[in-house]
Amino acid sequence: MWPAIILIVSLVAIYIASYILNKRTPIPEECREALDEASCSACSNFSCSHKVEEEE
Amino acid sequence: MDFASLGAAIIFAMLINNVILMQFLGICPFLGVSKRTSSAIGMSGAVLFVMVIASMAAYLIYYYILVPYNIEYLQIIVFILVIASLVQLVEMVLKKFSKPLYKSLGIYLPLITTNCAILGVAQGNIISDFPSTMSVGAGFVLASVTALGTGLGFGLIMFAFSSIREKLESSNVPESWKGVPISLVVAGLMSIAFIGLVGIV
Amino acid sequence: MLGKLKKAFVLLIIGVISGGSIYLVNELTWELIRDNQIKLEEKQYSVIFEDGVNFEATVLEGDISKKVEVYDESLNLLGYIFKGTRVNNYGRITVLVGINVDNEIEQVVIASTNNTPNNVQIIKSKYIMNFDGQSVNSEINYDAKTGASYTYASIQEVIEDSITYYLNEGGE
Amino acid sequence: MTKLQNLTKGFFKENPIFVYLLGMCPSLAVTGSFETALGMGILVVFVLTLSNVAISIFRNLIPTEVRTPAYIVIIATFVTIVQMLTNAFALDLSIALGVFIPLIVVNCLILGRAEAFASKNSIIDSAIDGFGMGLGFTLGLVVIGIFREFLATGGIMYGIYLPFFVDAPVTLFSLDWIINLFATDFAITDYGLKIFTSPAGAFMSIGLILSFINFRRLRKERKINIEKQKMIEEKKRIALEKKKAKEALVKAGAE
Repeated sequence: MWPAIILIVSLVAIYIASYILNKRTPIPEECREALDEASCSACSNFSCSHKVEEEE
Repeated sequence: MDFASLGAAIIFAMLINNVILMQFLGICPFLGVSKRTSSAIGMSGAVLFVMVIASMAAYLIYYYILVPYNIEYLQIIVFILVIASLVQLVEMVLKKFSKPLYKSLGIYLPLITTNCAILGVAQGNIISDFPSTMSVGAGFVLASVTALGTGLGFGLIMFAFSSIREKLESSNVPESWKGVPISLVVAGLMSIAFIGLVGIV
Repeated sequence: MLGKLKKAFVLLIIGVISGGSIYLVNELTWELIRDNQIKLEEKQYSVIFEDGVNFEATVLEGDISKKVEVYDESLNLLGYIFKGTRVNNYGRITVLVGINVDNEIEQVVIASTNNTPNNVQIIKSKYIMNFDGQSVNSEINYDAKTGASYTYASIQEVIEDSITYYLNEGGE
Repeated sequence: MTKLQNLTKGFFKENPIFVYLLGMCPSLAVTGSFETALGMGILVVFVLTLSNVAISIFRNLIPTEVRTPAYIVIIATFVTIVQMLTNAFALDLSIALGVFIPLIVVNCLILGRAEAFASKNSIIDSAIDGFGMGLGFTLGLVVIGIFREFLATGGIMYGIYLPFFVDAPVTLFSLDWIINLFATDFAITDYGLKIFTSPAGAFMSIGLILSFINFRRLRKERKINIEKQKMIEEKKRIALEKKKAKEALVKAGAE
């Protein structure tokens, strides 16, 4: 039981750490226009970090 | 694993067992990001990159962590977490160190955590009846080569499909077929064409 | 700081709950899953030997991964089934070869594969039954009878391995 | 929105497959027969309801900035559990669906409902929403599955992959008996359009169904437009008549 829980907890920690680090890294100024091209449409809508950034 | 059989594996994964037209993986970007050729190419570049890295990582984690501890049943949750964190890390690195690369590929990265092609290929490389005659190292090479071929196949179809779709925009399609329905029929015709490639390797 | 600790604690709890619940469900179901898989394999064995009821499987090392002795209801030996897996350019393929006590190939069955479904379908419907009834004592002429150019080399390899194993060890 | 509306909105008005085009990968891949489509739909109903409930329970505890990772962990847990249960109780279905059971994790419908509904609503409402949306998804899959299986074999079978309620596979519906009124020894399966079992047929049948839905929608819109046009013209005519009458009255008054 313990290997399972330790593995999942550590992977979740890695994921969340990388998620937060990625969010704190600002998008380069000159790339902002290009973001519109990759519009968060259809299915990808929900995990799209561009959209989240616009919301907050 | 000799060079010829690796080449055959790439061609097989790319053309014959094509990820979109034969395995139905990655349909969302196929329909969603294929309106312009430029964005289709950017998307397929991002998918290819992440697919190869994610397949390698998933394979290594499976055979060096999950199998020794007898916790193979965790593979779904482990794979999705590995893929999701890889996507975040790659995006962060591109943002920080390579602006041109971020501009062309990076902007599509957030869209591909939920791309089933990547998880599908990582899962497909691990199946239960792994032959005892094949070493883990050779399996690793085969897995990464398969991922490379699959990514190339994805790019090929995305490019062809987006080119056709650009032409479709200006053609006279009945009102009720406009948009997705006619695109799906085009995809069906492409799929028929690809059935003809069975048996070339 | 306290807020951050609280968030970390919540995420830790979620991780622990998910790991623990997956572990528990696995504990509850793994025996059922194993039984199911054995049943599924026995179903394939009884496709090869229609009268086969009792199966005694032995796990082997090497090219042939499993040997199964097949008995009918009154415990008469009907024959042997050999299982082998190959990796080819198309993926992986697992083949079952049945050899009966009259030294003939009873039947060849594709147990599982991730090869192109269309290819496998063609082989299943047209070519694989050509192996049936061939004697294993003499050399098998694959090209003339079995349309070797249509069958995978992998299937032939497994059949050859099975025959070699059968002739050397006599199935024992 | 009442609870009933919440339950039924996924069937037609907000159908995940036909209206939002969510979860296209499974709706192309597992709809080769009615039964696999139904099985996949049932699994999605399970995962969606359970994950919606779990996320709704945790909704005030999960920090907003890391909600996507938390949702993914929760959904993946339920998918793993559902896969184990399928392996244990319906192995044939599990083999038929193959890699598409693990791929429920990345089905955008589930993450989408978690983010759009379960993270903001109470437990009971989220459960109803998950169940209703799952049923809508199942309905879409089953429609495509019946369409494809009927065109490919001329009938609908049940009992091959889902070993519940029947001992042996049964034909639910077949064209055989109609044709056998006129001819003997006729098997419709020999004349099926085999292309509809293949990938090409999958794309085309969804294209056909979507275009049919579009056609219905457009015709309805056109009808409404014509009605509106008529109403506007009617109003204009009445207004004009009134104006004329008024003018006539004014004229008469002046004289």
